[in-house]
Amino acid sequence: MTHLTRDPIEPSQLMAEVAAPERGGTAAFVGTVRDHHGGRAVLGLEYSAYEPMAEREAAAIVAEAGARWPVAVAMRHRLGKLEIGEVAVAVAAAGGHRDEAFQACRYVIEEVKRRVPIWKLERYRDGTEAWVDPTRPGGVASAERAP
Amino acid sequence: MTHLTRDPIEPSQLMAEVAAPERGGTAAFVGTVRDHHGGRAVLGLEYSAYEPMAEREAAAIVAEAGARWPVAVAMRHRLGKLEIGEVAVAVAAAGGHRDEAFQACRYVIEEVKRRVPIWKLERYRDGTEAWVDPTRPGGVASAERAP
Amino acid sequence: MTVTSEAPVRVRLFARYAELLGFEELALAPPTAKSVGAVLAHLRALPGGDRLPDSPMVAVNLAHVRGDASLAPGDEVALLPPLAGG
Amino acid sequence: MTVTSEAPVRVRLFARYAELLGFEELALAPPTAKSVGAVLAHLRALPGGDRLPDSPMVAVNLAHVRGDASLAPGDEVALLPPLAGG
Repeated sequence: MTHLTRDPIEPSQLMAEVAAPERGGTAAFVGTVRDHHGGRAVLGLEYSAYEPMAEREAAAIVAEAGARWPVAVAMRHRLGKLEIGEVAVAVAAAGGHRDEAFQACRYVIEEVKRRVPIWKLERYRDGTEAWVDPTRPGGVASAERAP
Repeated sequence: MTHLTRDPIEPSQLMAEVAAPERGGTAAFVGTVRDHHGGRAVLGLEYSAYEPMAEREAAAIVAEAGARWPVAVAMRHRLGKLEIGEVAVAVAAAGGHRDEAFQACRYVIEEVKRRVPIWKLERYRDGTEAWVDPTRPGGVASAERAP
Repeated sequence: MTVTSEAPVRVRLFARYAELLGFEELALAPPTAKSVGAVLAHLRALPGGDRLPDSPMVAVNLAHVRGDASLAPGDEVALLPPLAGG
Repeated sequence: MTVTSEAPVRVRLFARYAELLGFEELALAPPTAKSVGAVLAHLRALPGGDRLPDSPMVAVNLAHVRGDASLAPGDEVALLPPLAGG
Protein backbone atom coordinates (compact mmCIF):
# COMPACT_ATOMS: atom_id res chain seq x y z
CA MET A 1 0.00 0.00 0.00
CA THR A 2 1.22 3.48 -0.79
CA HIS A 3 0.95 6.21 1.82
CA LEU A 4 1.56 9.16 -0.48
CA THR A 5 -0.92 10.32 -3.08
CA ARG A 6 -1.44 13.18 -5.50
CA ASP A 7 -5.19 12.52 -5.58
CA PRO A 8 -7.74 13.86 -3.08
CA ILE A 9 -7.88 11.86 0.16
CA GLU A 10 -11.23 10.48 1.30
CA PRO A 11 -11.15 9.89 5.10
CA SER A 12 -14.14 7.53 4.93
CA GLN A 13 -12.11 5.33 2.58
CA LEU A 14 -9.38 4.96 5.25
CA MET A 15 -11.97 4.18 7.91
CA ALA A 16 -13.42 1.48 5.65
CA GLU A 17 -9.94 0.00 5.15
CA VAL A 18 -9.45 -0.58 8.88
CA ALA A 19 -13.02 -1.66 9.67
CA ALA A 20 -13.69 -5.26 10.72
CA PRO A 21 -16.42 -7.01 12.75
CA GLU A 22 -14.08 -7.53 15.72
CA ARG A 23 -12.91 -3.88 15.80
CA GLY A 24 -15.51 -1.81 17.61
CA GLY A 25 -13.56 1.43 17.99
CA THR A 26 -12.06 3.57 15.24
CA ALA A 27 -10.17 6.80 15.96
CA ALA A 28 -9.32 9.08 13.07
CA PHE A 29 -7.44 12.28 12.43
CA VAL A 30 -7.85 14.47 9.38
CA GLY A 31 -5.63 17.47 8.70
CA THR A 32 -6.95 20.03 6.24
CA VAL A 33 -5.41 23.13 4.67
CA ARG A 34 -6.10 26.13 6.88
CA ASP A 35 -6.85 29.59 5.52
CA HIS A 36 -4.32 31.28 7.79
CA HIS A 37 -0.90 30.66 9.34
CA GLY A 38 1.01 32.90 11.70
CA GLY A 39 -1.58 35.64 11.20
CA ARG A 40 -1.26 35.59 7.42
CA ALA A 41 -3.99 34.73 4.92
CA VAL A 42 -3.09 31.54 3.07
CA LEU A 43 -4.39 30.96 -0.46
CA GLY A 44 -3.08 27.44 -0.92
CA LEU A 45 0.03 25.34 -0.60
CA GLU A 46 2.19 22.74 -2.22
CA TYR A 47 3.53 19.61 -0.51
CA SER A 48 6.70 18.00 -1.79
CA ALA A 49 8.55 14.96 -0.42
CA TYR A 50 11.68 12.89 -0.60
CA GLU A 51 9.34 10.26 -1.89
CA PRO A 52 11.14 6.91 -1.45
CA MET A 53 12.17 7.86 2.09
CA ALA A 54 8.73 9.26 2.92
CA GLU A 55 7.10 6.00 1.78
CA ARG A 56 9.56 4.03 3.85
CA GLU A 57 9.11 6.10 7.01
CA ALA A 58 5.32 6.10 6.63
CA ALA A 59 5.23 2.32 6.25
CA ALA A 60 7.50 1.96 9.29
CA ILE A 61 5.28 4.21 11.42
CA VAL A 62 2.12 2.32 10.46
CA ALA A 63 3.86 -0.99 11.22
CA GLU A 64 5.10 0.32 14.59
CA ALA A 65 1.58 1.35 15.60
CA GLY A 66 0.23 -2.06 14.59
CA ALA A 67 2.93 -3.79 16.62
CA ARG A 68 2.50 -1.64 19.71
CA TRP A 69 -1.31 -1.76 19.87
CA PRO A 70 -3.78 -4.42 18.65
CA VAL A 71 -5.12 -2.19 15.90
CA ALA A 72 -5.38 -1.89 12.15
CA VAL A 73 -3.97 1.40 10.86
CA ALA A 74 -4.30 3.33 7.61
CA MET A 75 -2.49 6.56 6.75
CA ARG A 76 -2.40 8.75 3.66
CA HIS A 77 -0.56 12.03 2.95
CA ARG A 78 -1.30 14.23 -0.01
CA LEU A 79 1.43 15.69 -2.25
CA GLY A 80 1.24 18.49 -4.83
CA LYS A 81 -0.90 21.63 -4.85
CA LEU A 82 -3.80 21.87 -2.41
CA GLU A 83 -6.53 24.46 -1.91
CA ILE A 84 -7.98 25.66 1.40
CA GLY A 85 -10.04 22.96 3.11
CA GLU A 86 -8.56 20.04 1.17
CA VAL A 87 -7.37 17.03 3.15
CA ALA A 88 -3.58 17.03 3.61
CA VAL A 89 -3.30 13.95 5.80
CA ALA A 90 -5.64 11.32 7.22
CA VAL A 91 -5.07 8.56 9.77
CA ALA A 92 -7.50 5.86 10.91
CA ALA A 93 -6.86 3.28 13.64
CA ALA A 94 -9.40 0.59 14.54
CA GLY A 95 -9.27 -1.86 17.42
CA GLY A 96 -11.37 -3.65 19.95
CA HIS A 97 -11.15 -0.81 22.46
CA ARG A 98 -11.21 2.93 22.04
CA ASP A 99 -8.17 3.63 24.19
CA GLU A 100 -5.80 1.73 21.91
CA ALA A 101 -7.44 3.21 18.82
CA PHE A 102 -6.91 6.75 20.10
CA GLN A 103 -3.33 6.06 21.17
CA ALA A 104 -2.36 4.45 17.87
CA CYS A 105 -3.99 7.24 15.84
CA ARG A 106 -2.21 9.90 17.85
CA TYR A 107 1.11 8.07 17.61
CA VAL A 108 0.88 7.88 13.83
CA ILE A 109 0.13 11.56 13.24
CA GLU A 110 2.84 12.68 15.70
CA GLU A 111 5.46 10.41 14.12
CA VAL A 112 4.42 11.44 10.60
CA LYS A 113 5.09 15.06 11.53
CA ARG A 114 8.36 14.18 13.24
CA ARG A 115 9.91 11.74 10.77
CA VAL A 116 8.37 11.74 7.30
CA PRO A 117 10.34 13.98 4.90
CA ILE A 118 7.60 16.22 3.52
CA TRP A 119 7.77 19.98 2.98
CA LYS A 120 5.14 22.63 2.60
CA LEU A 121 5.34 25.79 0.51
CA GLU A 122 2.58 28.21 1.46
CA ARG A 123 1.19 30.85 -0.89
CA TYR A 124 -0.15 34.00 0.77
CA ARG A 125 -2.76 36.53 -0.25
CA ASP A 126 -0.08 39.24 -0.41
CA GLY A 127 1.58 37.42 -3.30
CA THR A 128 4.53 35.99 -1.39
CA GLU A 129 5.21 32.38 -0.49
CA ALA A 130 7.36 30.68 2.14
CA TRP A 131 8.55 27.27 3.24
CA VAL A 132 6.80 26.28 6.45
CA ASP A 133 9.30 25.71 9.27
CA PRO A 134 7.62 24.50 12.48
CA THR A 135 10.92 24.90 14.36
CA ARG A 136 10.79 28.71 14.00
CA PRO A 137 8.66 31.04 16.13
CA GLY A 138 6.79 32.46 13.14
CA GLY A 139 6.33 29.05 11.57
CA VAL A 140 8.04 29.87 8.29
CA ALA A 141 11.61 30.05 7.03
CA SER A 142 13.11 33.52 7.26
CA ALA A 143 13.74 33.74 3.53
CA GLU A 144 10.34 34.56 2.12
CA ARG A 145 10.12 35.31 -1.55
CA ALA A 146 7.94 36.39 -4.38
CA PRO A 147 7.24 33.39 -6.61
CA MET B 1 -29.53 19.71 16.69
CA THR B 2 -30.53 16.25 17.81
CA HIS B 3 -27.86 13.85 19.05
CA LEU B 4 -29.97 10.69 18.95
CA THR B 5 -31.10 9.03 15.76
CA ARG B 6 -32.80 5.86 14.59
CA ASP B 7 -31.26 6.21 11.14
CA PRO B 8 -27.78 4.99 10.13
CA ILE B 9 -24.98 7.36 11.16
CA GLU B 10 -22.57 8.60 8.50
CA PRO B 11 -19.28 9.67 10.16
CA SER B 12 -18.26 11.74 7.13
CA GLN B 13 -21.42 13.78 7.65
CA LEU B 14 -20.31 14.70 11.18
CA MET B 15 -16.84 15.60 9.95
CA ALA B 16 -18.42 17.87 7.34
CA GLU B 17 -20.53 19.55 10.02
CA VAL B 18 -17.47 20.63 12.02
CA ALA B 19 -15.25 21.52 9.05
CA ALA B 20 -14.30 25.15 8.44
CA PRO B 21 -11.41 26.95 6.69
CA GLU B 22 -9.85 28.00 10.01
CA ARG B 23 -10.00 24.49 11.54
CA GLY B 24 -7.07 22.46 10.27
CA GLY B 25 -7.35 19.45 12.57
CA THR B 26 -10.31 17.11 12.98
CA ALA B 27 -10.26 14.16 15.37
CA ALA B 28 -13.04 11.62 15.16
CA PHE B 29 -14.20 8.51 16.96
CA VAL B 30 -16.56 5.93 15.54
CA GLY B 31 -17.95 3.06 17.60
CA THR B 32 -19.36 0.12 15.66
CA VAL B 33 -21.21 -3.02 16.73
CA ARG B 34 -18.69 -5.80 17.46
CA ASP B 35 -19.31 -9.43 16.63
CA HIS B 36 -18.29 -10.62 20.09
CA HIS B 37 -18.50 -9.55 23.74
CA GLY B 38 -17.08 -11.30 26.75
CA GLY B 39 -16.16 -14.27 24.58
CA ARG B 40 -19.68 -14.69 23.21
CA ALA B 41 -20.75 -14.38 19.58
CA VAL B 42 -23.03 -11.35 19.15
CA LEU B 43 -25.66 -11.33 16.39
CA GLY B 44 -26.92 -7.81 16.92
CA LEU B 45 -28.18 -5.44 19.58
CA GLU B 46 -30.77 -2.88 20.45
CA TYR B 47 -30.10 0.52 22.00
CA SER B 48 -32.77 2.22 24.07
CA ALA B 49 -32.61 5.52 25.93
CA TYR B 50 -34.31 7.80 28.38
CA GLU B 51 -34.64 10.07 25.40
CA PRO B 52 -35.30 13.56 26.79
CA MET B 53 -32.52 13.14 29.37
CA ALA B 54 -30.15 11.59 26.83
CA GLU B 55 -30.67 14.55 24.49
CA ARG B 56 -30.08 16.95 27.33
CA GLU B 57 -26.89 15.26 28.56
CA ALA B 58 -25.54 14.90 25.02
CA ALA B 59 -26.13 18.59 24.31
CA ALA B 60 -24.46 19.50 27.61
CA ILE B 61 -21.40 17.36 26.84
CA VAL B 62 -20.99 18.87 23.37
CA ALA B 63 -21.33 22.37 24.84
CA GLU B 64 -18.79 21.59 27.58
CA ALA B 65 -16.24 20.41 25.01
CA GLY B 66 -16.79 23.54 22.94
CA ALA B 67 -16.32 25.74 26.01
CA ARG B 68 -13.21 23.95 27.24
CA TRP B 69 -11.37 23.79 23.90
CA PRO B 70 -11.57 26.07 20.86
CA VAL B 71 -13.25 23.44 18.72
CA ALA B 72 -16.46 22.67 16.91
CA VAL B 73 -17.99 19.35 18.00
CA ALA B 74 -20.59 17.01 16.54
CA MET B 75 -21.92 13.84 18.17
CA ARG B 76 -24.55 11.30 17.18
CA HIS B 77 -25.74 8.12 18.93
CA ARG B 78 -27.91 5.51 17.25
CA LEU B 79 -31.01 4.02 18.88
CA GLY B 80 -33.00 0.90 17.94
CA LYS B 81 -31.83 -2.36 16.42
CA LEU B 82 -28.33 -2.53 14.93
CA GLU B 83 -26.47 -5.23 13.03
CA ILE B 84 -22.78 -6.12 13.34
CA GLY B 85 -20.54 -3.41 11.91
CA GLU B 86 -23.15 -0.65 12.00
CA VAL B 87 -22.16 2.67 13.56
CA ALA B 88 -23.43 3.01 17.14
CA VAL B 89 -21.84 6.36 17.96
CA ALA B 90 -19.74 8.95 16.18
CA VAL B 91 -17.92 12.05 17.44
CA ALA B 92 -16.03 14.66 15.45
CA ALA B 93 -14.07 17.61 16.87
CA ALA B 94 -12.36 20.18 14.66
CA GLY B 95 -10.03 22.97 15.73
CA GLY B 96 -6.98 24.89 14.75
CA HIS B 97 -4.62 22.40 16.37
CA ARG B 98 -4.68 18.65 16.62
CA ASP B 99 -4.08 18.45 20.36
CA GLU B 100 -7.29 20.23 21.25
CA ALA B 101 -9.22 18.27 18.61
CA PHE B 102 -8.03 14.95 20.08
CA GLN B 103 -8.72 16.06 23.65
CA ALA B 104 -12.22 17.31 22.87
CA CYS B 105 -13.09 14.17 20.89
CA ARG B 106 -11.89 11.93 23.70
CA TYR B 107 -13.73 13.98 26.30
CA VAL B 108 -17.01 13.69 24.43
CA ILE B 109 -16.92 9.91 23.96
CA GLU B 110 -15.86 9.31 27.58
CA GLU B 111 -18.61 11.56 28.94
CA VAL B 112 -21.21 10.03 26.63
CA LYS B 113 -20.41 6.62 28.07
CA ARG B 114 -20.40 7.95 31.62
CA ARG B 115 -23.47 10.20 31.62
CA VAL B 116 -25.90 9.66 28.74
CA PRO B 117 -28.75 7.29 29.73
CA ILE B 118 -28.57 4.70 26.96
CA TRP B 119 -28.87 0.92 27.36
CA LYS B 120 -27.81 -1.95 25.17
CA LEU B 121 -29.53 -5.31 24.84
CA GLU B 122 -27.24 -7.81 23.11
CA ARG B 123 -28.53 -10.82 21.16
CA TYR B 124 -26.20 -13.85 21.08
CA ARG B 125 -25.76 -16.68 18.65
CA ASP B 126 -26.90 -19.18 21.29
CA GLY B 127 -30.36 -17.58 21.30
CA THR B 128 -30.05 -15.70 24.58
CA GLU B 129 -29.86 -11.99 25.12
CA ALA B 130 -28.60 -9.80 27.97
CA TRP B 131 -28.42 -6.18 29.08
CA VAL B 132 -24.85 -4.96 28.80
CA ASP B 133 -23.49 -3.84 32.17
CA PRO B 134 -19.98 -2.39 31.93
CA THR B 135 -19.74 -2.29 35.74
CA ARG B 136 -19.74 -6.11 35.95
CA PRO B 137 -16.70 -8.32 35.27
CA GLY B 138 -18.43 -10.26 32.49
CA GLY B 139 -19.87 -7.10 30.96
CA VAL B 140 -23.50 -8.17 31.16
CA ALA B 141 -26.19 -8.20 33.83
CA SER B 142 -26.41 -11.50 35.71
CA ALA B 143 -29.97 -12.11 34.65
CA GLU B 144 -29.65 -13.40 31.13
CA ARG B 145 -32.75 -14.60 29.44
CA ALA B 146 -34.21 -16.20 26.39
CA PRO B 147 -36.14 -13.58 24.39
CA MET C 1 -53.62 7.33 51.80
CA THR C 2 -54.59 10.98 51.78
CA VAL C 3 -56.49 12.15 48.76
CA THR C 4 -54.61 15.03 47.20
CA SER C 5 -54.98 17.27 44.17
CA GLU C 6 -51.22 17.78 43.88
CA ALA C 7 -49.51 16.58 40.70
CA PRO C 8 -48.11 13.07 41.24
CA VAL C 9 -44.42 12.24 41.28
CA ARG C 10 -43.73 10.27 38.08
CA VAL C 11 -41.41 7.31 38.44
CA ARG C 12 -39.70 5.93 35.33
CA LEU C 13 -37.91 2.63 34.97
CA PHE C 14 -35.74 1.58 32.04
CA ALA C 15 -34.11 -1.46 30.50
CA ARG C 16 -33.31 -4.13 33.09
CA TYR C 17 -35.04 -2.32 35.96
CA ALA C 18 -38.27 -2.10 33.95
CA GLU C 19 -37.99 -5.85 33.39
CA LEU C 20 -37.35 -6.58 37.08
CA LEU C 21 -40.43 -4.64 38.22
CA GLY C 22 -42.59 -5.36 35.19
CA PHE C 23 -43.53 -1.76 34.38
CA GLU C 24 -41.96 1.37 32.93
CA GLU C 25 -43.90 4.10 34.60
CA LEU C 26 -45.66 4.72 37.92
CA ALA C 27 -47.40 7.78 39.35
CA LEU C 28 -46.98 8.21 43.10
CA ALA C 29 -48.96 10.58 45.30
CA PRO C 30 -46.56 13.24 46.63
CA PRO C 31 -47.01 12.25 50.30
CA THR C 32 -45.53 8.82 49.55
CA ALA C 33 -42.74 10.26 47.37
CA LYS C 34 -41.16 13.05 49.37
CA SER C 35 -37.62 11.92 48.56
CA VAL C 36 -35.69 9.63 46.26
CA GLY C 37 -35.17 7.34 49.24
CA ALA C 38 -38.92 7.10 49.84
CA VAL C 39 -39.51 6.24 46.17
CA LEU C 40 -36.82 3.53 46.30
CA ALA C 41 -38.35 2.09 49.48
CA HIS C 42 -41.74 2.00 47.77
CA LEU C 43 -40.31 0.24 44.70
CA ARG C 44 -38.38 -2.29 46.81
CA ALA C 45 -41.63 -3.41 48.42
CA LEU C 46 -43.12 -4.26 45.01
CA PRO C 47 -42.73 -7.70 43.36
CA GLY C 48 -39.22 -7.87 41.83
CA GLY C 49 -38.17 -4.69 43.63
CA ASP C 50 -35.90 -6.60 46.00
CA ARG C 51 -33.53 -7.12 43.07
CA LEU C 52 -32.83 -3.41 42.63
CA PRO C 53 -29.28 -2.53 43.71
CA ASP C 54 -28.62 -0.71 46.98
CA SER C 55 -27.74 2.56 45.30
CA PRO C 56 -29.04 2.73 41.75
CA MET C 57 -28.17 5.66 39.52
CA VAL C 58 -31.02 8.17 39.76
CA ALA C 59 -32.12 11.21 37.79
CA VAL C 60 -34.63 13.83 38.87
CA ASN C 61 -36.19 16.02 36.19
CA LEU C 62 -33.68 14.80 33.58
CA ALA C 63 -30.58 15.51 35.69
CA HIS C 64 -28.35 13.06 37.53
CA VAL C 65 -28.59 13.26 41.33
CA ARG C 66 -26.24 11.74 43.88
CA GLY C 67 -27.46 10.10 47.07
CA ASP C 68 -30.86 11.08 48.41
CA ALA C 69 -32.77 14.16 47.26
CA SER C 70 -36.11 15.65 48.21
CA LEU C 71 -38.91 15.63 45.67
CA ALA C 72 -41.74 18.04 44.87
CA PRO C 73 -45.12 17.32 43.32
CA GLY C 74 -44.78 16.91 39.56
CA ASP C 75 -41.15 15.79 39.69
CA GLU C 76 -40.01 12.97 37.43
CA VAL C 77 -37.73 10.42 39.07
CA ALA C 78 -35.89 7.93 36.86
CA LEU C 79 -33.96 4.85 37.93
CA LEU C 80 -31.09 4.31 35.52
CA PRO C 81 -29.51 0.85 35.15
CA PRO C 82 -25.75 0.85 34.42
CA LEU C 83 -25.28 2.95 31.27
CA ALA C 84 -24.09 1.18 28.14
CA GLY C 85 -24.06 3.83 25.41
CA GLY C 86 -21.16 4.49 23.10
CA MET D 1 40.82 15.00 -7.85
CA THR D 2 41.63 11.32 -8.23
CA VAL D 3 39.92 9.57 -11.08
CA THR D 4 37.99 6.61 -9.69
CA SER D 5 35.66 3.96 -11.03
CA GLU D 6 33.78 3.67 -7.73
CA ALA D 7 30.08 4.59 -7.70
CA PRO D 8 29.71 8.23 -6.64
CA VAL D 9 28.04 9.37 -3.44
CA ARG D 10 24.72 10.96 -4.46
CA VAL D 11 23.77 14.13 -2.59
CA ARG D 12 20.12 15.20 -2.62
CA LEU D 13 18.73 18.57 -1.58
CA PHE D 14 15.08 19.40 -1.04
CA ALA D 15 12.73 22.33 -0.62
CA ARG D 16 14.47 25.37 0.89
CA TYR D 17 17.95 23.81 0.80
CA ALA D 18 17.62 23.10 -2.91
CA GLU D 19 16.69 26.75 -3.37
CA LEU D 20 19.64 27.98 -1.30
CA LEU D 21 22.17 25.97 -3.29
CA GLY D 22 20.38 26.14 -6.61
CA PHE D 23 20.38 22.42 -7.36
CA GLU D 24 18.62 19.25 -6.20
CA GLU D 25 21.20 16.62 -6.87
CA LEU D 26 24.99 16.29 -6.92
CA ALA D 27 27.29 13.30 -7.47
CA LEU D 28 30.49 13.40 -5.43
CA ALA D 29 33.51 11.17 -5.94
CA PRO D 30 33.82 8.87 -2.90
CA PRO D 31 37.23 10.28 -1.84
CA THR D 32 35.61 13.70 -1.26
CA ALA D 33 32.54 12.22 0.47
CA LYS D 34 33.85 9.83 3.09
CA SER D 35 31.46 11.13 5.74
CA VAL D 36 28.35 13.24 6.18
CA GLY D 37 30.61 15.91 7.66
CA ALA D 38 32.78 15.94 4.55
CA VAL D 39 29.71 16.29 2.32
CA LEU D 40 28.42 19.18 4.45
CA ALA D 41 31.82 20.89 4.28
CA HIS D 42 31.80 20.51 0.51
CA LEU D 43 28.28 21.98 0.24
CA ARG D 44 29.10 24.89 2.54
CA ALA D 45 31.91 25.94 0.21
CA LEU D 46 29.47 26.25 -2.72
CA PRO D 47 27.52 29.47 -3.49
CA GLY D 48 24.61 29.72 -1.06
CA GLY D 49 26.01 26.89 1.05
CA ASP D 50 26.95 29.24 3.88
CA ARG D 51 23.22 29.57 4.64
CA LEU D 52 22.83 25.90 5.54
CA PRO D 53 22.27 25.43 9.28
CA ASP D 54 25.03 24.08 11.53
CA SER D 55 23.40 20.68 11.99
CA PRO D 56 20.83 20.00 9.29
CA MET D 57 18.68 16.89 9.47
CA VAL D 58 20.37 14.22 7.35
CA ALA D 59 19.34 10.87 5.88
CA VAL D 60 21.63 8.23 4.43
CA ASN D 61 20.11 5.61 2.14
CA LEU D 62 16.56 6.68 3.09
CA ALA D 63 17.12 6.47 6.87
CA HIS D 64 17.56 9.30 9.35
CA VAL D 65 21.08 9.57 10.81
CA ARG D 66 22.21 11.56 13.83
CA GLY D 67 25.46 13.50 13.93
CA ASP D 68 28.25 12.45 11.61
CA ALA D 69 28.29 9.11 9.78
CA SER D 70 30.77 7.51 7.42
CA LEU D 71 29.74 6.98 3.82
CA ALA D 72 30.48 4.28 1.25
CA PRO D 73 30.55 4.52 -2.56
CA GLY D 74 27.00 4.50 -3.95
CA ASP D 75 25.44 5.90 -0.78
CA GLU D 76 22.69 8.49 -1.10
CA VAL D 77 22.95 11.41 1.33
CA ALA D 78 19.95 13.72 1.69
CA LEU D 79 19.80 17.06 3.52
CA LEU D 80 16.32 17.50 4.96
CA PRO D 81 15.01 20.98 5.77
CA PRO D 82 12.68 21.16 8.81
CA LEU D 83 9.83 18.75 8.12
CA ALA D 84 6.38 20.19 7.60
CA GLY D 85 4.17 17.24 6.74
CA GLY D 86 0.84 16.48 8.39
